[in-house]
Amino acid sequence: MSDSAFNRRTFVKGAGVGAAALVMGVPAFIPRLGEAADAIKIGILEPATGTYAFPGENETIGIQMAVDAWNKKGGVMGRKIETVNEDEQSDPGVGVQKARKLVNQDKCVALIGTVSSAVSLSVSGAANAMNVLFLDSGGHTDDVTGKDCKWNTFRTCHSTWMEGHAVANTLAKKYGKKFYLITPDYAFGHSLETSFKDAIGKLGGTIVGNELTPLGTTDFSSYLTKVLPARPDALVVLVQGNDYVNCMKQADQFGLLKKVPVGGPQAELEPLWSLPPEARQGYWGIEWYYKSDKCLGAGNKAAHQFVADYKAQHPDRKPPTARECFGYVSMDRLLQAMASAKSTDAVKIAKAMEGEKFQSIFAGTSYYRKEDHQLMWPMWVAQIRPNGTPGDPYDLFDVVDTHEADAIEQSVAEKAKVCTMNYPS
Amino acid sequence: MRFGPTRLITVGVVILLALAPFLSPLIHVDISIVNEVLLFTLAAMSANLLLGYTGLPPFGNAAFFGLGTYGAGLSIKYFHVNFIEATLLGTAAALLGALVVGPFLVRRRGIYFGLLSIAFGQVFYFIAYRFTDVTGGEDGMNFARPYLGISNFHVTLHGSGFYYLTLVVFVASILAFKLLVESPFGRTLVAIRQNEVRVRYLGLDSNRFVFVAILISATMAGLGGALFGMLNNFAWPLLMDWHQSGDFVLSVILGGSGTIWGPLLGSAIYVIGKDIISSYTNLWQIFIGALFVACVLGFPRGILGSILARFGTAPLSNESEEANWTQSPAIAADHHG
Amino acid sequence: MGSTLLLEAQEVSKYFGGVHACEGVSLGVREGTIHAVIGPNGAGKTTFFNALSGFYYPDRGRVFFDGEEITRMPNWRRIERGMGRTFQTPSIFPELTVHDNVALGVRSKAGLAFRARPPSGEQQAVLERRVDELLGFVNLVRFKERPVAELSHGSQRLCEIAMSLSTEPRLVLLDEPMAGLAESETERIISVIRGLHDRLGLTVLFVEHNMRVVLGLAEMITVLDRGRILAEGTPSEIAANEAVRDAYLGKEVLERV
Amino acid sequence: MQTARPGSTIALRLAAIVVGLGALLAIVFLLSKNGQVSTQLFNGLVLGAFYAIVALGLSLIMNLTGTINMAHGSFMTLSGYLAFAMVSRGTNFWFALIVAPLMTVIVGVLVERTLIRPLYQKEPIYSLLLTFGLSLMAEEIYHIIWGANGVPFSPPPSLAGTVGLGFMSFPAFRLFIALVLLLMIAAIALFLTRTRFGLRLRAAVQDSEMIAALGTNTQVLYMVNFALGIFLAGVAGVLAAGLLGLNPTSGNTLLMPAFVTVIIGGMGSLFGSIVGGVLVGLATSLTTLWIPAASEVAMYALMAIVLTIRPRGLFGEEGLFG
Repeated sequence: MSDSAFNRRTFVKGAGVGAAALVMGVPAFIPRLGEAADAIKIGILEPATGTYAFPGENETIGIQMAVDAWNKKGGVMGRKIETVNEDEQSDPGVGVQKARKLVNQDKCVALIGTVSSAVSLSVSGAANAMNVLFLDSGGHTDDVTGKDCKWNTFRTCHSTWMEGHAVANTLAKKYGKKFYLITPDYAFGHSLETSFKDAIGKLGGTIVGNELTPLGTTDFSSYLTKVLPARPDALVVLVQGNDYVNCMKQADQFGLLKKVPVGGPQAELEPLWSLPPEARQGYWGIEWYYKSDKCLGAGNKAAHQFVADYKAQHPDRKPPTARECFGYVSMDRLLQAMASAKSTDAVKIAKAMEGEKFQSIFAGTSYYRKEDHQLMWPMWVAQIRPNGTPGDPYDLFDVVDTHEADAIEQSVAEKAKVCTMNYPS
Repeated sequence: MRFGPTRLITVGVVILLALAPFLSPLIHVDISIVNEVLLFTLAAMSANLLLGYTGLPPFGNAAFFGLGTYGAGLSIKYFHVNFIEATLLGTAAALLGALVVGPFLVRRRGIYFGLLSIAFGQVFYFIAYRFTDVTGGEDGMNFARPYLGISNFHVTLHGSGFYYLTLVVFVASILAFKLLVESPFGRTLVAIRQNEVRVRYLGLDSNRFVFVAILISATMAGLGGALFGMLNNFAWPLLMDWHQSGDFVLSVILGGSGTIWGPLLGSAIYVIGKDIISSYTNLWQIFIGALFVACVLGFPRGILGSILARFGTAPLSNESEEANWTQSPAIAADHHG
Repeated sequence: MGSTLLLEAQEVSKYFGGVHACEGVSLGVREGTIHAVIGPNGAGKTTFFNALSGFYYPDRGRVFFDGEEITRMPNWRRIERGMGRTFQTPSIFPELTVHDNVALGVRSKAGLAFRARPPSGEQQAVLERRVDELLGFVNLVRFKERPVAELSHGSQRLCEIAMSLSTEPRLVLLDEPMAGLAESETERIISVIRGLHDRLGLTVLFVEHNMRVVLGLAEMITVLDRGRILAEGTPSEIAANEAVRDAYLGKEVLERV
Repeated sequence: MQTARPGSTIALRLAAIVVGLGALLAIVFLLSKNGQVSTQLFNGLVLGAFYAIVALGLSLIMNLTGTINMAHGSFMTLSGYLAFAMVSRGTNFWFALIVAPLMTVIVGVLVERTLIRPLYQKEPIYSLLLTFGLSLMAEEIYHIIWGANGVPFSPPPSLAGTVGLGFMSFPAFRLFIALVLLLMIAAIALFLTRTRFGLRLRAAVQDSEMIAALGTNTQVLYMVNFALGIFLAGVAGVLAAGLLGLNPTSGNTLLMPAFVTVIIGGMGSLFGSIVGGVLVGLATSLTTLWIPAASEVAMYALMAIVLTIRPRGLFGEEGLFG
């Protein structure tokens, strides 16, 4: 019944005993899987424990599917691709340590992964210091492709700026002009808030209230009771993960969802699935969806094939989420760039990735922008179907809008003010 | 000068540490992890001074460690100081923090000391977490590794270079620690751990000793933290969380509290063990949890403590009387009637 | 016998919740005397003692030492002023050797305990001589290097007395020094207490409920009962006091004296 | 010194709670013109009752055996998951509300007998580290069994929606929680004051040497006491799962506030846990209303203030941990 009977480290079976022996201080060299001399190694840094373990698992699966696909085609430059997994534990410090280990000890030529923005930033810095390529698959904060941008870091998932701007339009159109915000009180939340305020301001809307809630808030009642008296046209929820679950659940229990429409810049399937149906409501920005041609592209064989393959390979798991897409796209593009550069040199791969137009498992053509290394791809807005569709209880999104990247991300000129790429000479 | 087994072990350990950059790849461990062990040990030793010698459970030492990291990081980021200056400023930040919270902690004993130290630690955590504009908040803060800064010696150390620098600081700290706990002051701390009421009835203001012990402990933790910051070129709030303090305390108990080398042994097992296990299985948390359980049930005096006890040179046992877990009215008497 | 009061308690009271452990007790200890406080269990002797020695502060009343008010003076400072005390269960450092137990007090008196620098050779020699002197006084030299925890109860008590002497007090407070001791050990303690007075010229205040010991040792006796003073006087006056007989003393005890 | 306590102390304190809560409710009604403040006070009380019940369990275990149970949150989570497993297999919520905590108690007693018991004679730091280790293991085990993602667990339809209280409307489930928690607090108080076993327990908490004198089997006393503490955690765990969410780490988020509650109330005082819980709950919810940025620090600040004024907490008793 469980998602996590799945163990990423399939090669470890039985190694637990060895690890136990190691802990007792027995010096031993336990070779990692394969160790084929000419394989290209890539380090995966995802959270396998703690709050972000589920998105972490999902991104890992996406990454692995891309690797499998390339290996099936014969690898890159005739060399097999091998991955080494490390649990970054959603801890920026651990992220740095593991990054160093993957590069120095495991000789990985590139790093990929992360969910928490804090870890994305720390790994981005560590990879930069080691002159190694890093693909941020799932950390959204603007800074990764903004003021902390690095020549070696590319980001696949959308920036908070894109998220905030994508949904604003739909919310203004559907609900009105006055919004009440529930914002997670840390860097990610603040940048999402800034973006949403900017977008809604341009549309002539106003923010009638903004609650800054600490990360890990369990009781949202104090914030929620302040919403109704402010008479907003809609409640905009920016919190994520477990906080999102708590917030929506309690908004429902307070009867708020019956009185005020709700929505927000980012809703992920992972937390939605752990909500009871009555708490699933509203219009939300989404980053990818497994069941919509608007997202996948009507005639896009690759995307439909990806979904089908996923179901075939992981029959016990829930359907793929945006996290699988991030992982897949990141790894697929990295390997493609390696193949076109015909090299594992970080600078050459980076140059090959910059601005290269491609089609992948989502609709349309996109590219990693040269100026900030942000993947320029659309975002969508979906209305939630609380109970899914007949035969598929996981099918929660009814995709209603598409927002092209250029319309929702800051312009190159804007980005140039905060981000300069300094390639090693 | 006798060349007894203790001295032999000391020399052996130092040689082993000096060879670590060549040995650690053999067990698939990056030298930066060994480097981390040394800095983690400084924090564990600072916890040991309070736990093993003075008898106070320090669950807030991560805050001092983190103050060291942020102190160094912020001064590098905003004032572009060199390596030595950053180290000193980081250490000073921790000392300053201890000067602020010390007066509140100094009258507490036992569980109340532990819980109050958690509370004050969390306050520092939240400060780092909240001042997003300055500290980067939850996202943490990147900063560059500064020049070493000895006159015109403009070198930035990396890898083994940085490791050997840390090793020098570490060996110096261990020596200083040994001198401290064997000094009259250190012996008085041990006496406080065993029977504080008697210490007071020998005419000594035990709170004064405890206060100074807290300051020294914070300074050591801060030194470790400052170097740790420059090792990772990164500072983040989780460093100051009380779980981190718990890791320090575990390392002390695992190795052997009230011993000089126990914290190093405990930290090495904890940090390297966690690094290795978490590379091999996602279930590493079960192993670490089991390590806690096994340590408590199997080695209550710590690994080193058990070994020493076997050879007759018993370290300070952890099973002292309730003395310091209960707060005798005699201790708080000069402040509360 | 000196006539000045070295220690004086005025109307000292101490309450625990609703319990009046000690109520309006006054007492004066003349310099150079051996003074005893007696009373049945629960009479408030130890509470009174704790209030005198600053273990806690009295809720009411005042305490003077050598003319100076010390009612709310921290206990460690009273030691600096010249008090020393022992406890019912010997208060020692069980894991340290007899030598180290006593040495700590000697270092404290010499102002060396707070230092991070080890004492100089000369200082160390002085310290060692003083430790030997104190251990000699209580006759524990042969146990010098043994952890105190390994000693018999009586020897632990002697060690504690040596510790309380290490700070060179003028007044020694002994809380039930004979409690839990065998007959032979009691004799040792008695002779040491006599020595405190006769050889060292110290003032001694002690709590005891072994009447035979008290009557034989003390020059002045205060009897407490239910937290109040019942009687005060010389041993013969106390032995003759009807109220004391009724409240506390077993007849045979008195007859044996 | 015998500090005899009147037998009616607990009853008096209970009366004090009732009066105190009554006074608070009166304030709520007085302020009812401002619907926000009154709702907030009510929220604070419900939250406080939560902290109180968790703290009560922690406190029982801590008082008698000196065990600082860092795995308390894990037991809450376990109970929540067990209830979830039952409800998702069609069992009725009410049945699960009783049975899941009882099943958790069985696990708890096994842990107590095998792992914690050897540590009773040692310093509390050992049991603290041991239970901390257990909580790490538990988190990973829940992850393996129930997945890393939270599971949807909602109260039964009969408790969904809001109830109009005249001056405000309040979620029915929260009212239900308040009711259950009040009942449990009352039941515990009765158990401790009216049953032979409860009296012994209290006597033992005050003076561990008295147990022997009472001729009670210490080990049985410890075990039942632990079981009681875990049962409280179990019920709180099921309710929390319905109110908040249920994932491998969810119980641990309530642990720190519960510890702070125990400290504020004073270790050794069950009454203190209840008052402490209400204070922490109110402090948290009122600061979120007025100074949201300080909401996380509020309870720590409260704790620092209380400890500065009263080093043993509000109702702390001497002799137990100081």
